[in-house]
Amino acid sequence: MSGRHVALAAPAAVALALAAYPAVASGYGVRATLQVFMWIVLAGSWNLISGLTGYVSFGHVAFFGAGAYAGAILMSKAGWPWLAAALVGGVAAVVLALVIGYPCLRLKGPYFAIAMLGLNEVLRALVSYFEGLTGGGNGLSLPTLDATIPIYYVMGLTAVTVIALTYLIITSRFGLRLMTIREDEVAAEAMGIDTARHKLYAFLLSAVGPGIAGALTARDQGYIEPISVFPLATTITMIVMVLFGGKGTVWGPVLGAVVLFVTQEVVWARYPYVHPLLFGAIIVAVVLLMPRGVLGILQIRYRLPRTI
Amino acid sequence: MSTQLLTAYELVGGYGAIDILHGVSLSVGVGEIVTVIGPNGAGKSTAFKTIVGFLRPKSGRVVFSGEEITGIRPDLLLRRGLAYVPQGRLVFPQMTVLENLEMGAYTVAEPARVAAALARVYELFPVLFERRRQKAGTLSGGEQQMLAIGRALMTAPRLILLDEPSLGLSPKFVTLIFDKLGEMKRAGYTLMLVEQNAARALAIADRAYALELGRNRFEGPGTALLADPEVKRLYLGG
Amino acid sequence: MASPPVLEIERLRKRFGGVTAVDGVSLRLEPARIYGLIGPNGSGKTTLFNCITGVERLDEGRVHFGGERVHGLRPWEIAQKGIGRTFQVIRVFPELSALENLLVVTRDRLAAARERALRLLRFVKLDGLRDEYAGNLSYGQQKLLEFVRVLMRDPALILLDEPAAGVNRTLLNDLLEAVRQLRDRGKTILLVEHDMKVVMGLCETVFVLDHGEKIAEGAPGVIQTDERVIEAYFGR
Amino acid sequence: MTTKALGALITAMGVVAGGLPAEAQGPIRIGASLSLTGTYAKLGRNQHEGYKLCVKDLNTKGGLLGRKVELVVYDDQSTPATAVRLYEKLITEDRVDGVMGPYSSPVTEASVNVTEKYKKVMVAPLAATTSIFKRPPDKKRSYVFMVISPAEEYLEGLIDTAAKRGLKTVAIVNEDTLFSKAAASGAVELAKKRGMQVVFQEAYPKGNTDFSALLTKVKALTPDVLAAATYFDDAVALTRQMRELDVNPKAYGVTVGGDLPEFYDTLKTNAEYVYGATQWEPVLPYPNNTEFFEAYKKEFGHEPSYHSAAGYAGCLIYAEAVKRAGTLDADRVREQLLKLEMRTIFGEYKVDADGFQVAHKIVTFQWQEGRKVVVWPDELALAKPRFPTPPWNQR
Amino acid sequence: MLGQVVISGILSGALYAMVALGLALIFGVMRIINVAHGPLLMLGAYTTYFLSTVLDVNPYLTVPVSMAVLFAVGVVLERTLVFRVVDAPELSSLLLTFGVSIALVNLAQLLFTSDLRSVEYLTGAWVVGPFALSKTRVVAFVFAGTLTGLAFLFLGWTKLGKAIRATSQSREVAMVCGIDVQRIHLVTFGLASALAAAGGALIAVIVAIQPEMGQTWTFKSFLVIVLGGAGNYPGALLGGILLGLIEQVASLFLTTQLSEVVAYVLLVAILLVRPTGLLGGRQT
Repeated sequence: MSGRHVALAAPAAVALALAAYPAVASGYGVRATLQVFMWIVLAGSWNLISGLTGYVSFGHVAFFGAGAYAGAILMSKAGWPWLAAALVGGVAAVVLALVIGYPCLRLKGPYFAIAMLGLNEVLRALVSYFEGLTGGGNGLSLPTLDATIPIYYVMGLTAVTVIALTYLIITSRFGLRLMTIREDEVAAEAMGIDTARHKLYAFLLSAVGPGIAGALTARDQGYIEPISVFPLATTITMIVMVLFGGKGTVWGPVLGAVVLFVTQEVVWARYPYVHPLLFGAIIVAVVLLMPRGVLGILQIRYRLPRTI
Repeated sequence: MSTQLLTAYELVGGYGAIDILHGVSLSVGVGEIVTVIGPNGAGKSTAFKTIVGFLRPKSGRVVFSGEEITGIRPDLLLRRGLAYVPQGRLVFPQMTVLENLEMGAYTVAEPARVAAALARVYELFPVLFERRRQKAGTLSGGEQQMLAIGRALMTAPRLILLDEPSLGLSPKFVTLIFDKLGEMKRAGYTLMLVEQNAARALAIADRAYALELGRNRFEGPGTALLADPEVKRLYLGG
Repeated sequence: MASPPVLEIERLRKRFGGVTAVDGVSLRLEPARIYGLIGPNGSGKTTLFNCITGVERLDEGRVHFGGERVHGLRPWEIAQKGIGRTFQVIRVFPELSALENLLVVTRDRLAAARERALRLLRFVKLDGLRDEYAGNLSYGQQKLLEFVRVLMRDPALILLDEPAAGVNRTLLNDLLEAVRQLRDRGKTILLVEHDMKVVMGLCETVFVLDHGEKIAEGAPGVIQTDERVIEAYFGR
Repeated sequence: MTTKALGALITAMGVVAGGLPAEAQGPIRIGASLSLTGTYAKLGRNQHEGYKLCVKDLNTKGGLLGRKVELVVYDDQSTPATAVRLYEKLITEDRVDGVMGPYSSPVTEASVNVTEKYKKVMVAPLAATTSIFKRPPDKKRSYVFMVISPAEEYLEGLIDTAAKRGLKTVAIVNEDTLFSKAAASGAVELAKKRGMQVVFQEAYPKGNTDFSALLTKVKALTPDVLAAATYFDDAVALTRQMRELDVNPKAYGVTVGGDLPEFYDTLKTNAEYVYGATQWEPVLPYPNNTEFFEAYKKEFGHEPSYHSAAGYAGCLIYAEAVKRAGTLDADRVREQLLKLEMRTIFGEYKVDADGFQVAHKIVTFQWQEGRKVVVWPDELALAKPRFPTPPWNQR
Repeated sequence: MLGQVVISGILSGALYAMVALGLALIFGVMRIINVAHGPLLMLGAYTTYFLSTVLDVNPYLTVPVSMAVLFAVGVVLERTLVFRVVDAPELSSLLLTFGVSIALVNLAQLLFTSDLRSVEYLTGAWVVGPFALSKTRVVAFVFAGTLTGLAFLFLGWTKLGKAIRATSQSREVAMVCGIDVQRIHLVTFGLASALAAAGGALIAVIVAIQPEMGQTWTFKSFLVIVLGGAGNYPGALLGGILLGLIEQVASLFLTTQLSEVVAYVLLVAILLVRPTGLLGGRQT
């Protein structure tokens, strides 16, 4: 079973290298890698709901923003340590998912997508409005950047957890049941699968990661405002990452996050005036040329297991 | 049979990878009513959809008035004079009866020809004239079926393929529809229909085909098939 | 005394817009028997299936399963109570493997479920294709897969919508034999089927629907000669 | 003796060490992240041009510390998160010799965390929010320096002008962002101090262009003064819709945006009588101001805004501090910046111990016959305000 | 005050209705939510801006030109990209049109810069009793009403218009009627883009324009068609007026910040009670 050894050894080696990286890296290196971790968390989480059940969440950044604000409020107003606040950020996102998941997951197709898009806009408006708590448009300032490296590890751990969770789900019957919703929701119900509950579970799981990542990012950037934590572009970016890598796979979101982030970072530096144009072109190209994503295509062509 | 208007040779095909037709041949001559019968799953509707270009056959050919038309799109076939009335009383429910009929004449450019066609259809189906301003979705099943047929007549086609015109209609309307098909024949239309109500369909047919499991099984004058107990056995076995 | 019915439908009615698809149908299914449900196209057979399994909400009437009211429940609740079904148009999960298609529908322990699934796949000779995506199987194979998927849950009542369509003869015979075995093990089967040879050879009681109404009920031989049935099929 | 000799030797080595690498290092590289795309793109690009002109001027005069100056600029898309990463990149990857501030208060608020962490001096020419500089004792910032007057003062001229003419009631509206909120709260304080009554205050979301309902409420209260803490788009939309809904305060002023030439280009005569606040005007009697104006126009083909001027001046202020410190060392430059008093094309520069601007004067102008005429404060005023603003139907 | 905001609501509602009708047409006929609808509106606005300022044409005369130009742009977009995602899962069409949308906005920024532009024409208001009627908004209302009316006349009385409605009701029957469905898709996309362009042209005269102005219009248009019932074209009229009123009234009684929240909550509530919108429509 050397294949399995490689499959375990390679990620372990990468993980070790990443764990040792802050010792040698520049501040930017750490921060950029931290961003990659964040994107893995976001893309991986979107994959859990949309990649597996086919319910397209077009406003997933709402959970990121909710976590960011929940965490930031605890840190700045109640003086909580950031780690605890980040965990509560995850919890807050789950609570939000519970509240809106129940009505919204009954909507189908584009209606669900747009309802989620609207949710994001609404959260931004609400956060701006309740300024006593959130600082409104003033935003919230948090302690300065003294914890980038610990946050690097926690974000990395969150990313690993999301990947591991995806692996566990995809290899479990719970994951298969989620996929039946994507494949044929009517048949799934007729086979005795409680699709409403499964969708909700997937939705809740997909909210945790972004919630934690939001709170960690808030802490690490030291300042958040409504506009900067609820951008539609972030949702689109995570979707494109998953699509590029291969939706419904374990490593697709990781691949997408790494490739797209690096591409963006490089393009950003070189062509500041046209990068949105390029991003638009990338989206169109991914949709038209490789809707299954890199790993999806390889999976079909070489009959690879779903756990790639 | 050189006067054939349409001939389908040995059609093989179906939906995607699944073959329903395993070699079906049909033909219809000018002025005829030809009926295709057979139990469910015999491939009657599939044969029609293949002829009018909704499905592409894996093998076999379709010739319409001397020209090969295999695999040509339905809207282009209509321009050549081949009309098709799909199964299930399909109309545009939110449009009025008149608008539905006008859509039937979509390929006809000259207003005079449209007006003439409209007059013919109203003459054949007076109820459509009465209800011309009504939304098609509010018609009864039988009226919707008449509308679907009337719509196909709007181009003055040389051949009309009707898929299960009596499907799901109450007995009163079944009688009415078959009466109308008879009238259409007398008015000079060439018809080919798939029917489940074999007795009625065979009674008005000049010639008939019985299919079973995607193959031709019986063929002959309508009345001959009607009298043949073997044909009946196709349906209920035993 | 007759044993209590497995399924009892009373005056079930279902309308779509102005069309009454099922019009006051009552059926009573006894345990361990094979029933056929036949009728011309559009006579309401599939709608009746959908009403029993909760896919469609019925407008009037009631459905009791094992003495318990099931109408108004969600489809998955009805399925969990022990009614399994197949679909007229195949509805396997195309991007799940054959084995996964079976595993996914049960909550038994994984080892037990796996063993059962493999046994069922062997039974329909699909064990060699267990890791193939269901969508890549042939039509007949998908049909068989859908059939054994129903069996995974071990339901007391099995509704089969055109099980024979598109299945080759040898497999069909196996399939029919399997249905008989299920009956012998106490299962009740209700099948919609157009292949009359299958219906007549397999079913003990046949219900005939026409225009949403039940027009006949009885043993196959009787049904075959029933004037109303012949008329419904062949016309008048 | 020996100690003295040793000291001299060390000093000499220091000079050599300080001098030699300088020549080997090539140009001084100054990094900045700017909003070249996104919501602040227009203003960020003006600031960028200010930086560019400053660097050009420095280089024509022989550079800085005898070295050429080079600008390294990235686009943060107007988002704080990206700016944070880009400053980290500038400092740790590109290893720039110094940094300049980004555009806007929110982006500065986020970016300053990075520059503080690496102890880099950042002159932030376009951050006007007090809370960036004035911090609780345990969260002090040491290396960030303010150039423009704080947001709270933007509406002072309008309020003061109105109060002097006996106006009593004020309605205040603001965009719901860091800077505008500060400007609005400053206006509230000033109005109260001057004994005026704030009859209405409401925020609207960023990007809003429909003010019908908001203005309907304002109209119903018939305030004497309408003070709007705006950016550009909303300033234009608000003004147009005031006319459309026939809202007629006796004085109406906006903050940012009202000073751009486009404000008048867009609104034409509807911009007449509108008060605006600006940190800078080409006509103000500051040294070399006219030359700057002309050079800028020649270089970039359009007139500078105060963002251009602030960028230009901020860069000069930083250069001056470096020159006086004789080194790029952050702590020594910081010392110079703290004690520096300078008069640039942009006006006065002087900060308190927090790096908070205390000398620069904001001016209030009024659009009069297509021109911005400075009307406040009196010492810089070029004309009297046209008061009161006539109702729309009498113009 | 209520009277004034009701007037404002109806005035802007007509514009919403017209723009949303375009989105509704595409959704009805092609089953695609065109996220690039707003950016197309933006292009229409720029067309009018340049024609009226550079060539000094009366801005209202440029409306038909903007519509024609954007009709062509829409046709090109459909023929090159959009037709590839008809019948694809919604994720594909949402993302594809989103990609197009980003590209259009950025292209506009490069070509036109992100400067705010506006067409100054017919400013001011007609004051009627206690109410002020913005001249540009009234004209926009009249234009939007007329163009929407023309669109409905086109859909109701011309052969091509009827074919569009027919295709949105049943693609299969449309094909049976000899309607070239591909061509209908093309015309629909062009027409929808033209309606968006008309909206953009009128907005250019009311408020100032900039490349990013379109996004909110996409979302608003979607709200409108869901409120009215997706696939139900007269529903867009009702939905537009309703959205205009909701926004204005919510801004009056709450604040402008919360008007969007109210509209969204209403949207979800309506979808849950009536998944096909207020006037009903086709389900997906």
